[in-house]
Parts: sequence; structure tokens; C-alpha cells
Amino acid sequence: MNQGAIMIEVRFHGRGGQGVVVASEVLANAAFREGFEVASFPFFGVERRGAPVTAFARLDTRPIRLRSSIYEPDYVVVLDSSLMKGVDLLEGLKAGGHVLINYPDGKSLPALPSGYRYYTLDATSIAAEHMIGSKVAPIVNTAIMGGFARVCDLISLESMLESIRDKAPVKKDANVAAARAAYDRTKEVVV
Amino acid sequence: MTKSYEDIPLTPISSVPSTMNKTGLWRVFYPVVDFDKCTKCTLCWKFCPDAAIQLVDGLPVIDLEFCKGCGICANECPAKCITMVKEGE
Amino acid sequence: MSPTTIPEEEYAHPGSTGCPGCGANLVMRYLLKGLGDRTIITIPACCWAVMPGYWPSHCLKIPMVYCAFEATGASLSGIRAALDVRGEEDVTVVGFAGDGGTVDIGLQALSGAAERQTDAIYVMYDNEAYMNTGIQRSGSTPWGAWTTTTPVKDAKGFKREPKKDIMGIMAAHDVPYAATVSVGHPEDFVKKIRKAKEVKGFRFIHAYSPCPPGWRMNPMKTIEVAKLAVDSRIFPLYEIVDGDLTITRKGKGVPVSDYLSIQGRFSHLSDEDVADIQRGVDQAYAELEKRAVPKK
Amino acid sequence: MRKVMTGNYASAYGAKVSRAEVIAAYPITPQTSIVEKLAEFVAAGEMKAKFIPVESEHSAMAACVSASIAGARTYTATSSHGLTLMHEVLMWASGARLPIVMTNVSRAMAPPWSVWADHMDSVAQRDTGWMQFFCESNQEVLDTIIMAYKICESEHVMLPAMIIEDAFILSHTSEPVDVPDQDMVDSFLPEYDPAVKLEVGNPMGFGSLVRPDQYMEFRYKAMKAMESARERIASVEDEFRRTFGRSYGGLLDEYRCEDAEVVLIVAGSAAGTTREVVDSMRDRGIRVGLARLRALRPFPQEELRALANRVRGIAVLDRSYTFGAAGAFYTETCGSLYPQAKRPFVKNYIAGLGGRDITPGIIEGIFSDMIDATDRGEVAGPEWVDVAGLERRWR
Repeated sequence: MNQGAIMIEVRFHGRGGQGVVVASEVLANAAFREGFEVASFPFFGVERRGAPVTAFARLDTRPIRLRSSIYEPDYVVVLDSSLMKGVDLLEGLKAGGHVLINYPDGKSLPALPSGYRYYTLDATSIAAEHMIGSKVAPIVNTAIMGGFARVCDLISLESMLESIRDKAPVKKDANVAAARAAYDRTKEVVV
Repeated sequence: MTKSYEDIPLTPISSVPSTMNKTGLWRVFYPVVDFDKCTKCTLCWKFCPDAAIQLVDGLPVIDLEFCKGCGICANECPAKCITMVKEGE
Repeated sequence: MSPTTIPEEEYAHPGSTGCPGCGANLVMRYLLKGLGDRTIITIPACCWAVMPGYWPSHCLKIPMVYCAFEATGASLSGIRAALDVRGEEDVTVVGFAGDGGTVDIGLQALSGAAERQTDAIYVMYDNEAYMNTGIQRSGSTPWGAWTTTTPVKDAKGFKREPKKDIMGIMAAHDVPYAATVSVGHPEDFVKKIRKAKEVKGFRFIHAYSPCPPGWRMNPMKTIEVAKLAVDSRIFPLYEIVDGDLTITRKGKGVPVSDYLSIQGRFSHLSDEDVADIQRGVDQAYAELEKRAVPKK
Repeated sequence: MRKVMTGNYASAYGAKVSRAEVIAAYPITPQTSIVEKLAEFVAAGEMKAKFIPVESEHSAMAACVSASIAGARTYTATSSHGLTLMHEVLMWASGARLPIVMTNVSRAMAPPWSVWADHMDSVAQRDTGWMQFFCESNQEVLDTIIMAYKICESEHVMLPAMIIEDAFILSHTSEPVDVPDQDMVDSFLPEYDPAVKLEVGNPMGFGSLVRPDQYMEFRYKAMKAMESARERIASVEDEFRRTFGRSYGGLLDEYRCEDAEVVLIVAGSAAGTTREVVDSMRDRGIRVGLARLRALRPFPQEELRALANRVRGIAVLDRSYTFGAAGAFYTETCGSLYPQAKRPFVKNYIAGLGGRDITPGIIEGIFSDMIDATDRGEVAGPEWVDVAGLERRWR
């Protein structure tokens, strides 16, 4: 890594129980492997299973001292596309910022504001194919982070996979395989 | 009275036997044993709350330095050989 | 050797500052005769918090530590853990608390220690009110008793609620050993303590502990009233071993009025009140006999 | 080894490498992952310790107190209502002169219910006789636990210490933390071996009743011990720096204060944000600095007096409030400065209660206001920052 001073901020959206906080930790771990200083943190409410939740990650080439929340992220990661109704997923996103959405293959995205770059990835299908979580509720947080490695040049797929292997409590190989597949199946969508 | 704060431990840890407290001073009535009537049943020794009775050859020796004069020994003595007598009489 | 019926070895020094005729002093004496000197005792706020005398006076021949009023159960667990870490598993750890410190303010910590099966003995010396603070009612004060917070202004001013059933509460915790003991019956007392000492896990001792000032009674009557409590079956002696209840001493069945009448705290009771108490005692004792395992 | 972990795991690792022997704890949000991790360490045999799953925080501290008297190195962790439930036993721990170390995940008090960062719980314990260390990072949390045992167990101190990490902002933030090698910690922190302990064969009564003609002498000794802790904190930190290469600025951690006109006193995680703002304002030629209050007890009185001689204005940010008075850090600061001739302007700012974010905007607003107030010589307050409905509102 040799890019001078870089600081990027990422916001994750999902639902309670989907592993949103773990996704932010997977990113922090991967970025740490890349040599970044990192901080990942949840917006910790008392939200229960199913309720919309957010988590954050801050990556910096210098030590991170800032302790306030993230209001103007560079990246937004959406683990559950049903949140596109009702949650302002783009709130504060920097102009030209990146949005990665877990979205079913074969369906087209609804109309979205221009000025951002959108990426989709059918993380739900990939997680189901790799038997992560249950059939009804596949756990998508590792697959989506494979996609993030595709979207964000600062994190190599290798670091992300190592981080996933480290953080996945069970089925480590399946989670890594899912993330690898997700990397390949992430595509930019022009709106 | 403590001489100096330097002479006391960090926290009050007690290790001096409570025999430093002469609880015999509390007494209004004191027990008198009639050894001729004593049957050496040891009940008075057993029931003394203050462990102020020692057995010497089975006979009770009451330590008046500590005996508070409760009268349990007199009350429980089956041979009625202990009487409570008012201090100063 | 004198023909004593309980161990002659003393673990208490004279000079403690208990009141004349204090039952709690006897509870401690008998307890330590049963346990011996490889014992550590923790004591919360209660009469026994002042009985060793002012610093640097200590009235026991074993180590003792004070804990917060409501914390006896927790203190037991802490001492046990520290001893276990340094491999002193053979040391008996004892909590020694009054009735208020047990059935009222200390009930939560007691329940916690029992549920955790802390390897310790908890002794509640029951003088049936907050005596150290000057005779205020506790959850262990019996129906009918006068205390300073159940003042007898008229015939009905006394405590109107029954005594909390701490043995029932402890039995519900499935402790491996629980027993009632009385200062009126030292042999039974010491025998049960020795038995408790050999049991692993949480053990509970409910010790009957007359209080002459609090009960408005001549101090010489301490043993007499304790025996009457057993004989009238108002305080039956029994033990519960792994759930099996055995009555260890059947009282003579004397009328409760014999027990009540020597204590000033019951002097206001009418004949009907006494009859009510008698009915309650008869009923409770019949229940106890039903729960008791028949002797083989 | 450096790895990414939350403040809570940093606490758990701190207790682990310090070889705590008895841990008694009760779960409360947001402390839970500390005790979960410790229970895991104990269950896996990675710690030679006893874990007591107590039924309340009161019992947690009571169990630690008794275990500590019996000679064990003890640790617990709590937060907010758990800490205030312990209040009585906190006094017990310091009065009995026990070197207990505890993490408090500092959280707001209810009502209104809040699980978020706030210092009210910790500040409410400032009279309990505990040393209190506010941490800025997860690394500082871990390191301070190790240092705390060494400070507390010193024969000249023998007092307990509270390590304070802000709820969520540290407790649930994952960041890189270096976990020191066990053998290095072992040589830095020797086994706890008190001169007198509760043990068989030692027939003593611990914590006896003391008459009025003896009581004050015991309190005087405790006062002397807390005063001597100042020196001990400095020397232990110095040794820690030489051993592990990290240090945290003693009782009052100054950042760019040398030529500052106005400084901000702040404790806990908001100090990090303040460093960013100080750098940014300095880049614009504004001479501001940070004085991070690392210890509330012992309070850095001498350090503040020295600082006061160099600056024109001191802004004090309190993340709690003492109703009917002001923020506690403010009144403590003013109390420390009163005895000296040169007293700069001091103004109190209240911010970040109940997890309200303390943003760079808020910190810069405070600095700007303080500079303005100092110039005008008007420092009325306390000023509540970022309250809806107030005319002045910085965010």
C-alpha cells in the first residue's frame, strides 16, 4: 500500500440478525491486513431481529483519532434490498460515492439518483448455494464482503478472504468460497 | 488512644483476644457455686454464652473477670447449686 | 477428660460484647465446636458485627471478615473462589448472618450463592428481629410479636404477618443439606454441624437464637425459652438431606402458651390470639411430620 | 501481537494477561462481552482463575472484596446502573484497602433509559476512594488495566482502580490493539502477595469496629495513600513505557498545550476527536490545545495549576452534569485553580450526554466560543451544547 494519506468511511445497512456488525468487522480486519489503521463500530441501538440496523467502518493510512460517527461515507453497503423502501440509504453519501446492494440477479434496480456508482450482487443466492445460514434466511454478510473487495480497490480479495476465514464462526471454507464467488459476480449497474 | 496514624495498620485488622474487654464489669448479679452440691453435670459450662466457665476436674470455675451475670448457669443447674447474688452484697 | 457431651475445645474467647444471656454467642460457640479451626467466617452487619469488640479486639480463635449487610452469600463465593485458586479446598467457609440479614436484605445474595452451589455453610442465627439496631421487625419476626416498629397501641398493634419460611425457601433451592438447630440442644446442634461439614455444596443452618432484651425476657431464661420453643413445636428440630426431611427431636408437645408467656414481646396477646398461634403451630407441625421420611 | 478488537475484548485481555485470579461479574449492556470473553478464557483453561457468575453487581463487588481480602487478584466489569448499585461496596473496597481493578463501561443513567456513552455513572463514584482512569483508546484500556494492578498493589497505595471506557464508542468499536506477551507482563507485574490476608492459622478479624478516637487515623492513612498514588502512577507508567513502548501522559495528558492560548479539558474518547480539531485549528493558526483528563482520582491539581500559568482560557467539557452545580470536571478544575494567583478564565460546556455524538463541529464550536469568551472576559456558563430549542447550537 503506497497511496499517501487516505481515509475512507463505509456505512453498512441491514437488518438485525443479518450480521451487519460482523460485516463491518470483516472489513476492518481485511483493511488491517492491508496495512490500514481501522475502526469499525455499530450504531448500537436496542434493535432486535429484523429491525433496520447500521454499522460503520473507518480506514485510514494514519492512526485514527476521530471518535465521532460517520455522516458522509464514501461507500454504502446494503445487505438487504428490501431496506431500499423506507430507509434513506444514500443519506450523506459523498458525490461519486459507491453503493453495493445485495440484489437478485435478473431483476433490474428501481430508479436511483444519479451522481453515485451502483453495484449489485446476488449475495442471497450465493449464500444459499454455499449453504450459509438456512434456506429461508441465508447469511449474506460474508458474500457481500467478497463483493466489496471487487468494488473497493484498496482491499485485495486475498485480505478479505483471510479476514472472513478469521471471523466466520463456522463453515469457514464455505464462507470463503461464497465471498470468492461473490467477487466474480459483482457488477456495476448504470442507472 | 492511638499514638500516631503511623502506628496503625492500613485497615482495622484485629488480633488481640477479646479478653482485653473485662465484661465482668457489666455484672449486677454474680454466680456463686455450692461445690458440695455440684454433680459435675457440665450443663453450666455448656450453656455459658461467654465461655466464662472452665471445667477443672469436672467442676465449674467461673471467671468473674468476664462473667456478665446472665444467670443461665443458675437457671439450668439441675442440682440448683448455683445462686445469683447481687454485686456488693 | 471431663464427660462433656459436646467438644470441650473452645474457639471463642471470653470478653465478647454480646448482651448477657445472648443466644447468638452460643450459636457461634456450638458452631465452631462442630467445625474446628480450619474455618473462615464472614459476617455482615448484625449483632455479631459488634460482638468481637472494638478494634483491635477479636473474640474468635479463627479468622473472620466483615462484609456488607446484604452480601453474605456473595462474600462466601468470593472467599471460596480465592481459597480454591490456591488449592485450600479443605477449609470450611461459613457465612454467619442474622435473620434480617438473611431473610430480608441478604436474601438475594443468599439465593445466588445457593443456586451457584457455592461450597460453604450459611448460618442464620434467628433472634426474630433487627436486634442490633434496637428491635425492629424483620421478615423473620413471628405473628403476634411486639417490636419497636410493630408497636402495641391497641390489642391489634402487634406484627400481623407470619414469619418468613426460610427453610422452605432453602429447600426450594435444592441445597444438599439444610437443618434447624437450637441453642437449647447443643448435642443435636453440634452433630448437625459435623454432618454439614462433610457435605459438599451449599449448606444452610437455621439456628434458633433467643435475645433477652429483644424478647423482653430475663437473660437467665435463654436456654429455657429455647427448649420450650422445641417442646411446644414452635421451632421444630429437623434436617433435610438431599431432599429427605427427618425430624431429629420430637418436642414434648407442651402448649405454646408456656413458650409465649415467659416473653414480654407476647404479653399483649389475648387468649384467642394464643389459641390462633396454637392452631397454626399444630398445623405446621402436622405438615412437617407428613413431609418427614419414615425412619427405617 | 497487534490484532483488531473491541474495547471490551481489550478489557478482557487486560485482565487475562494480568492473571486475575477471581472474577465475579454480572451482565449489563454494554459490558457483557467483557465477561463473556473472560468466562470463555476460564472455561478453556486459558486463565487459571475462578469465575463467579453472581446474581447482581452488588454481589460482584462484594465477592471481589472478600476474595481480595483472602489474597486473590480480582477483576470485575460493569456499567451505569450496575456501577451505582455497587456504590456501597466500592466504599468497602477502598476502606478495606484492596487493590481491586474494575472496568466501567461508562454509560448514561436512567431515566430516561439510555445505553449510550455518558460519564454520569463514573462521576457519581468520585468520592468512593477509587482511582479513576478515563481511556481514549482500546489500547489504553488494556494497558491501563495492567498498570492499574501494579499501582494498586503497591504497599504505599493499596487502593482499588476503575478503568473507564466510553460505552460503544470504545466498548464496541473494533480497532487494532497490541496484546503484550505474557512473559513480558509477568516480569512487569509480579504475583499479588499481600502481607496479611484472610487465611486459616491466622485468627484475625478483618474490618473491625473502630471508635471515634481511632477512625480518623484510618481515613488519614487512606488519604496519604491516594496522594502517594500520584507518584506511583507516574513511575509505573514510566516503567511501562520503557517495557512496552507506550505511555499515556500521566494524570493530565497534554497535547499541543505548550504555546496554547486556550485549552480544552476533556476525558475519554472525545479526546481523540479533539486532537483532530486541535490539529485542524492549528493549521489555521489558532493556538488551541487539549488537556485530556486521564484521572479523575487522584485529580491532577498540580498539573492543572502548571497549565493555568501558561494559558488564557480553559474550556472544560463535561459528559455528565451535577444538577444544582455544574459539570464535575469543571468544579474540580476551578477548585484546583482557586488557591493560586494566576487564574485563567474557565468555562464549562456540557455535551455528549446519553450517547449524543461529540462531533468535530461541536469541539471547534467550543474552542471558538472559549476564545471569544476569553477575549471578552465573560465566561458565564455552564453552556449546554447541542440541545434542541436552545438559541446557540453547535453540531
